[in-house]
Amino acid sequence: MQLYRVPVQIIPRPGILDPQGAAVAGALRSLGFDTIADIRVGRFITVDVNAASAADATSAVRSMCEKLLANPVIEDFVLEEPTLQQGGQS
Amino acid sequence: MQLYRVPVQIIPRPGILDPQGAAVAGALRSLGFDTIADIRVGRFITVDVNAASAADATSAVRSMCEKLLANPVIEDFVLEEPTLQQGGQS
Amino acid sequence: MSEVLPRPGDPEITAALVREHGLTESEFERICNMLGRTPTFTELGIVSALWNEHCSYKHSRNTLRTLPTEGAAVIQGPGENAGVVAIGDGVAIAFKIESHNHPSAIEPYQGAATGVGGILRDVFTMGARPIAMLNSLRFGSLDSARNRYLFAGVVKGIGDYGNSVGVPTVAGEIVFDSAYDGNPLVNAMCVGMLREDELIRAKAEGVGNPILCVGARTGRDGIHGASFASEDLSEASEAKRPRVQVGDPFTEKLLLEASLELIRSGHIVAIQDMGAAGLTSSSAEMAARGDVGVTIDTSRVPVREAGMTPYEILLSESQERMLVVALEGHEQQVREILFKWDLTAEVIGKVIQEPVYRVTEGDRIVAEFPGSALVTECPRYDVPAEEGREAIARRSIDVAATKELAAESDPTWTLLQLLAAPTIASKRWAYQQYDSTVRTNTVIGPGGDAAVLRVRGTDRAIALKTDCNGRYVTLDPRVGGRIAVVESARNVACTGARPLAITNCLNFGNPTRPEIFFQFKEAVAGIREACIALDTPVTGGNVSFYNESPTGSVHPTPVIGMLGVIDSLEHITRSTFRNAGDVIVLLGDCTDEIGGSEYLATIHGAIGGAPPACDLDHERDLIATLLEAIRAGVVASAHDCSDGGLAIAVAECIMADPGKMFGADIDLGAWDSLSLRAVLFGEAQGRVVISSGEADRVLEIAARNGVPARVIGTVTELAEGLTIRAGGRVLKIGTEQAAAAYHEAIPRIMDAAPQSAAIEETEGVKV
Amino acid sequence: MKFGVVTFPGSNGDYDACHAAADAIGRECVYLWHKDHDLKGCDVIVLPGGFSYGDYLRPGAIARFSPIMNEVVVHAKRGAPVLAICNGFQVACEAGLLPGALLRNASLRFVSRLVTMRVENDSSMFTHEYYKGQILSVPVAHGDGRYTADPDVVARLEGEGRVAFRYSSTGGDVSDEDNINGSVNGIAGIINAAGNVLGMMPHPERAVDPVIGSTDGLGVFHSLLDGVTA
Ligand SMILES: Nc1ncnc2c1ncn2[C@@H]1O[C@H](COP(=O)(O)OP(=O)(O)O)[C@@H](O)[C@H]1O
Ligand SMILES: [Mg+2]
Repeated sequence: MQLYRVPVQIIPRPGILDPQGAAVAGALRSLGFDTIADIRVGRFITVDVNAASAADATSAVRSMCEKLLANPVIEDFVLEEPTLQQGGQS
Repeated sequence: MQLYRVPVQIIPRPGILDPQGAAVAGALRSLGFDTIADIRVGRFITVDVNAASAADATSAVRSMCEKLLANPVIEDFVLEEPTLQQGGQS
Repeated sequence: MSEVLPRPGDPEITAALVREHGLTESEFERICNMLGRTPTFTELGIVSALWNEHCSYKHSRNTLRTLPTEGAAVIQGPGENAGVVAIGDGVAIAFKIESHNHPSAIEPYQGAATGVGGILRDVFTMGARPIAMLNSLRFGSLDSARNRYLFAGVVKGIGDYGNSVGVPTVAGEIVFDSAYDGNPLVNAMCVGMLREDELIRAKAEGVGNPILCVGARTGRDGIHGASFASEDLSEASEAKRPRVQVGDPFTEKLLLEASLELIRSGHIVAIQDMGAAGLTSSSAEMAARGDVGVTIDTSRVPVREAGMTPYEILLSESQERMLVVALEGHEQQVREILFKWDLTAEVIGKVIQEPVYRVTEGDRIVAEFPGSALVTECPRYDVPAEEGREAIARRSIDVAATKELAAESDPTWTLLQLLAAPTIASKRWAYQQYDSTVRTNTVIGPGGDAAVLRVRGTDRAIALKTDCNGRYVTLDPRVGGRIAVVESARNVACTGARPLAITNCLNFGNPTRPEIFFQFKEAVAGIREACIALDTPVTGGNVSFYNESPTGSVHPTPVIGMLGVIDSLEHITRSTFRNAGDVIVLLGDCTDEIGGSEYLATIHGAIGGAPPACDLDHERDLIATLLEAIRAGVVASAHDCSDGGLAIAVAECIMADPGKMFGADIDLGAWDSLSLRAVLFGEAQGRVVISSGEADRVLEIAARNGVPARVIGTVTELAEGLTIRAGGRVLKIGTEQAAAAYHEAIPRIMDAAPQSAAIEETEGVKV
Repeated sequence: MKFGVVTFPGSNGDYDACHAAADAIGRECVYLWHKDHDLKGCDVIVLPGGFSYGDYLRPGAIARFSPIMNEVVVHAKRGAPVLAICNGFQVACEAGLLPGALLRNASLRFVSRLVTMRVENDSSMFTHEYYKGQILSVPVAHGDGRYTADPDVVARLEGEGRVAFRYSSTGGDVSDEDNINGSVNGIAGIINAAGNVLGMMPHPERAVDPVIGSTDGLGVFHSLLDGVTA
């Protein structure tokens, strides 16, 4: 077993209102960042998980997302590549 | 000018207590995901910005992070690679 | 006038499409007759939205008409966004309750949040500043992870939205019963205050006046949400998830401030929120109320997404939007007020002479209906009503014969079970998530019999409470309907308030089933009788049908939202005991009834027997007695006797306020001829537990009003605990032990099971 | 002495703060609009409770860039009093008027209730009407009140007596049980190094009138009255 870190991006589904993103975009524009076209705000979760392989780590985290981490009613999720961490169980 | 999407990860600084991460980890463990070592919950922001180049897009978003998007007292931020989007101004 | 032609790309109008829009064949014929042609796709969408149950009240209107709606205090009865009553000194109160059951079943957090947002808008569009929120919630048993998830999500959704807008949530009720598995009830009530001369109505007027769309942009949220609210919950609803609307309390707060400023500015003639069926229903209703024509250009509506069709723009249920009719020539002033609050306002149409409801997309007419036919031609149905056999069978169960469990030989055991039953136990876990003190008017917040808010600038206060016992309504809808009203009235009276008027939210199953429609008609009849007896007219409300899940219909649950007035701050009375040494008096009488009780449900898992009788004359006299005694200054505390009966009521009096606990020594020997469990845990109506330093005066006032009253004990110090002597037995329990059972029951369930609690506490996460 | 209460978009405690100043201690109070650049000659600035900008991103993060905040910072630098309550405390931290940050409550739940807190500093311009160790009952209502700062910052706050209030039992004991949001050392309120900015999560402006339950917040306002000359 190795310790992998799997980063997860969770973002509001397209078409779902993102009031937070809109407020942040407005604030940045009024600070002079007028090149902003759009901002969406979601959650970023890093899951450190023990697994036999990177593929296993990814599939475990995918099922965590489906089960708990993302709310399929309003959110989509994307898994990033796992990275091997120090200090996994052997 | 092109439209770039710059994804930003914002994560609690090491040493800052993350009760949300702890709660999610506990919940997942009790759902049977017992290989979890640790979970941290942060924010994921996608910034769509008009810029002359990917490097410009990155540097604009970096200064947005320094100014507003992240609070250095409690958070670190990481910029991901910009990706070119459809529909930028020309 | 040019012709209305199908829009390129519109689907063909087929029988299947008509059915998908929830319209029957005969309704479709009605539309064709009204138009003299086949409707376009856009028109079909409009009618389907307006004629679905949620907007049209087609199954309920005739029954609702029987409710008493007039009274000296009523300034605005049903028919507007909210009812309005005068409370004296030129101050008026606007209030209304509304359901958001189906959205909350799918996405509890957003469903509850947007429910709060909608009812807030209904109140501030009357020109009233929202001053308090209440709610009435029903969930299945907390044994299920799904129900815990729904409960946690709904509570957080209510809290986050109301807290952010800055309106205190001050009272409510929460009941857990497996009848609500799969179909929770989420009813939110908003109360606002205005000066009588600030009232504004949602009535389009003045040919040439511009119509503006104000607030948030329109997206594809919740298209067909209204027809969705009128369907049984089923597997199919799961697939409808993208219809979920997301609330934005921040925009709501800006909209609230901007709207009140706009109304006071004199630049507008009408304002209405875009709630169910969005732009369609708000514009059609405003036009019908004013008996004028309107024309709306969908291409001028500010949208959030590119490529939205008129159909989508008309039916979108994007939140935090308003429709405003301004005075011609005042558009700029209107815009300026909205800009100040960082909101937009676009002119999207106008009031016209021609009696039509017309929608254009630029120059192209995409929908047109004659006059106010859309609203007036809406079908009304009188469907068959017949009591269900199951209900009759349940009511006929001889519950007095229910065998006692061995453990019940110690009534202390039973008391502890009931104190920890989630329906009875303290709801602090939930209401601590609600800001109940913002705006600094809350004299009595959540946890009392009713909430009390002072009215600044006067010596008055108002009292508020929502109530309903759905179990009683299941067993006998007429009696249950009456009890919902009298219980809410007793609750406000216990704080010293004269019950003034009600709003109601009628949550029922599928009305086309005769046994459901029977429940509906009978419950409304019961409400009517009680409202007449107590002189508390109905100023508005909401009907939610189709509350069913695969396991059956919910308990019929006609929730009453009661408003009362306290004429002097001095008369505000709390429910828990105040002083050791005070004498405890029971107003009203014990009976042998245990039908429909929480005792039967919790201890025996049974729902049966007849609910307790409800004597309306007695209830009226009881309230008169209570108020007279309170005004005479001889009542230290007053607590309504309801779920769990007299033993629970007394236990609550000693420990519901953790900061001020007492003991009590009670003797119920006067009722030794009745069954012990009925005396302790029966839910006989018309009873109030009072503590007083001048019990003789209380007894004298009761006697004069013809209300039975009896001294049943004394308030003692905390260390003495609770002793109740009854039926030759002695129930004895430490106050702190009772308090622990009562206060820790729900936290124990929600927090101590780490898996569920953690899952539910994490924002927007689904089990 | 004149009070000015800032109204940010999403503020909802502005009204209560103004009422406290006007009704409870009878001082003039005006609202200051977030887009303005003028403090209208106010002596005491209140950053009120609420959800400025919806608390989006982080509570207080967007509000600190409001135009009026430039003036508030100048006012504070001059040594004039700023009372930052609840969301105002969050804004003040984001704006650098106070050290540290306020994070999501450890319970992950919003908490609205009457709390007891112990007075730790009885000599500041905000607290000299209280005595050290006094127990106050004051309402809280927040979801993000967990005060956090680097250990050396916390050590300095403690060492310099700049912790104004600490959550405690009714008997004055400080324990995890009474720490309603998980703040470091149970900190409920802090004062800046110059002593003229107080940030606190509990709401003193909601505890100024017996009819609504407590008058224990009055001391903050009375202290300001005695300590500052207009
Ligand atoms: N149960 C009820 N009792 C009395 N009036 C009711 C009831 N249900 C609905 N009404 C009234 O019918 C009118 C129509 O309600 P409506 O405004 O269409 O509902 P919504 O709040 O969904 O927009 C309102 O004035 C409302 O107060
Ligand atoms: Mg309405």
